[in-house]
Amino acid sequence: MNNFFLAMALFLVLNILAGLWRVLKGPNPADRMVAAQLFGTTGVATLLLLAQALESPFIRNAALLFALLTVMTVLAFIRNTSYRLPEDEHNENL
Amino acid sequence: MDLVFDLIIGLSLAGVSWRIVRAREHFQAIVLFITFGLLLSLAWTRLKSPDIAIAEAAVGAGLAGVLLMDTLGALSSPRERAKVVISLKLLIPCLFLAGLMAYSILYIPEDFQGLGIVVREALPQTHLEYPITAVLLDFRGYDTWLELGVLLVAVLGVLCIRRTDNIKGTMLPAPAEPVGSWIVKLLLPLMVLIGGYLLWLGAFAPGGAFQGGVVLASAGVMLWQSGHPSLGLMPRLWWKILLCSGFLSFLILAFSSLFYTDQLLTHPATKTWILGVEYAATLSIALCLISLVLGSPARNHENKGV
Amino acid sequence: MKIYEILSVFFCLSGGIFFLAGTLGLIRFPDTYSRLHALTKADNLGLGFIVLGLIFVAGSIPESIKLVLTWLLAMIGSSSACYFIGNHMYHPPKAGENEDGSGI
Amino acid sequence: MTTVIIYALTATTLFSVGLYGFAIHPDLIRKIVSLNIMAGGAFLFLISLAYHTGSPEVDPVPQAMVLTGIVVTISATAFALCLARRIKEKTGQCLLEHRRKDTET
Repeated sequence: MNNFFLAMALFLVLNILAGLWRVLKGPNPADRMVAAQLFGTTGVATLLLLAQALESPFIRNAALLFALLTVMTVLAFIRNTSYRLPEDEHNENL
Repeated sequence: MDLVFDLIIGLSLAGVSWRIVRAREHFQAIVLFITFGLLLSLAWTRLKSPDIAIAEAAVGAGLAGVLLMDTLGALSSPRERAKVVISLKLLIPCLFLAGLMAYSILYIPEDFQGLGIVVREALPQTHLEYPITAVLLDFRGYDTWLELGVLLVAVLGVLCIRRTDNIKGTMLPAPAEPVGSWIVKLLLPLMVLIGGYLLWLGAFAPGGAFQGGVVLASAGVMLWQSGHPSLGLMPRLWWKILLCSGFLSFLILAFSSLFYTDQLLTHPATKTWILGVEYAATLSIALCLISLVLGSPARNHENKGV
Repeated sequence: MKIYEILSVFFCLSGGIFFLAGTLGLIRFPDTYSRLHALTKADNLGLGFIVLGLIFVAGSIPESIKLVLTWLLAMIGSSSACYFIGNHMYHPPKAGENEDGSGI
Repeated sequence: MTTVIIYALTATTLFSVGLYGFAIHPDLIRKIVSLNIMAGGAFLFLISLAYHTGSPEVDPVPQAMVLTGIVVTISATAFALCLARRIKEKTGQCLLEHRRKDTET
């Protein structure tokens, strides 16, 4: 049973790696933040599965923490990225 | 099955770090660094050290991202594109170093005994149930004490660069739309609650002063990000007292031991003293980290003229 | 394989499928807004199913309450984050306006 | 190829990649990010050895060291970023060595 949860956690990590492609290619910074936000939630799910697979219940606190703190990076991105990155790529997808 | 998981985590960590170095834009590097922090906390979870997974999750997701994003926003160098030509005369020595270290790994003796057993035997004297908190606060109390000193010195350094002695002028205007302020009203009490929970948990389970302090610091940074003025309104005297409270509490405890025992710089093994010091350390860690994030010079308005 | 284990496997798998949909959406959708849509819908449902699956095998009641709390927090966090990104994209701040980080 | 060897090898690659990144990038922010990667590599090496010590639960002493190290790393990063801002404010360039001709970024 634990192996199944470990396999699910592995599957989610592969999801994160697949999502990295969008971070590399993403034309404008907002796409990269969207990808980072998805990784945050996928990370929460992976931590929960690992907590079940490795029988260490205190990893759930780490998952709870991740769920809380992902929004702070986005707040920082919104508030402080005053510049607008590559205009040329920007109008490519508008 | 475990080995497959380790291989994937190891390869992805190495790949993400290589992409961070090779990223063309700074913003891309920072977002990749946040993912790097996430993968690293998965590695800590796999290596069965929940303490560090919690600390890495709080630091990586909370403070590191905000700090880097702030600095990048303030420097606002939009078209900055790093020249990413691979310079062989740097790559070869790094590869050589990596090869040396990898070669040395193969010679790790199989049967070396860590300090786990020593700590386990000496645990009853400290009246603490959890070995890591015992190591942090009792056996290696000096490290924690001087680490609080390092935090204090970092804050002093930031304040010197700002050439002011408070964080008054760091107010951000409140966000226009309601969601910004609504989310703070909802998440902030939860963060403080979870910070206290982690601190209280430290006595007998993974948690403790550092994790609690970092979570409280993230709560303070979120309060500041939402434009709430309350952080700056803290009276300066209280702010300074709280900054030094962690460092001084260790000192006072260690110094007071001179009066009722003959040695200096030991502290009584009773649990209440140790937990009291831990609670003071949490507050000062939280406030030091908040002042570090808030204290960056480009933000305050009065030294615009300089 | 007792009944609750089979249920847990079923829910975790469906959660994984939603995460896969979210990641595929992130990669293939043409525009930022559609990616935002894919992200929010997929991971909240994905996380919801995984949490549901884990509740079956979670040991005690407090553990499952903590799981549900994690899910609720993740939902709050990701929905408001997507609002912020969408808002930032829809009317982007003029470069001069938030030189000092006033933003929004 | 036990768990220890995998994570120890990852740690060495992280450290060398961070060192290379630190050396190659003139920009200060990239240097600071590379330093954090090196710190992550060093901690990973410590804990992979702690995990190795045979006894069922992980050896607590390196864990305490790494815990202190993480908080020191974040405070050093915050201070370094503050210095980087100051350099940018003073000289207009976020670089260590100041190029005479400003044409080349």
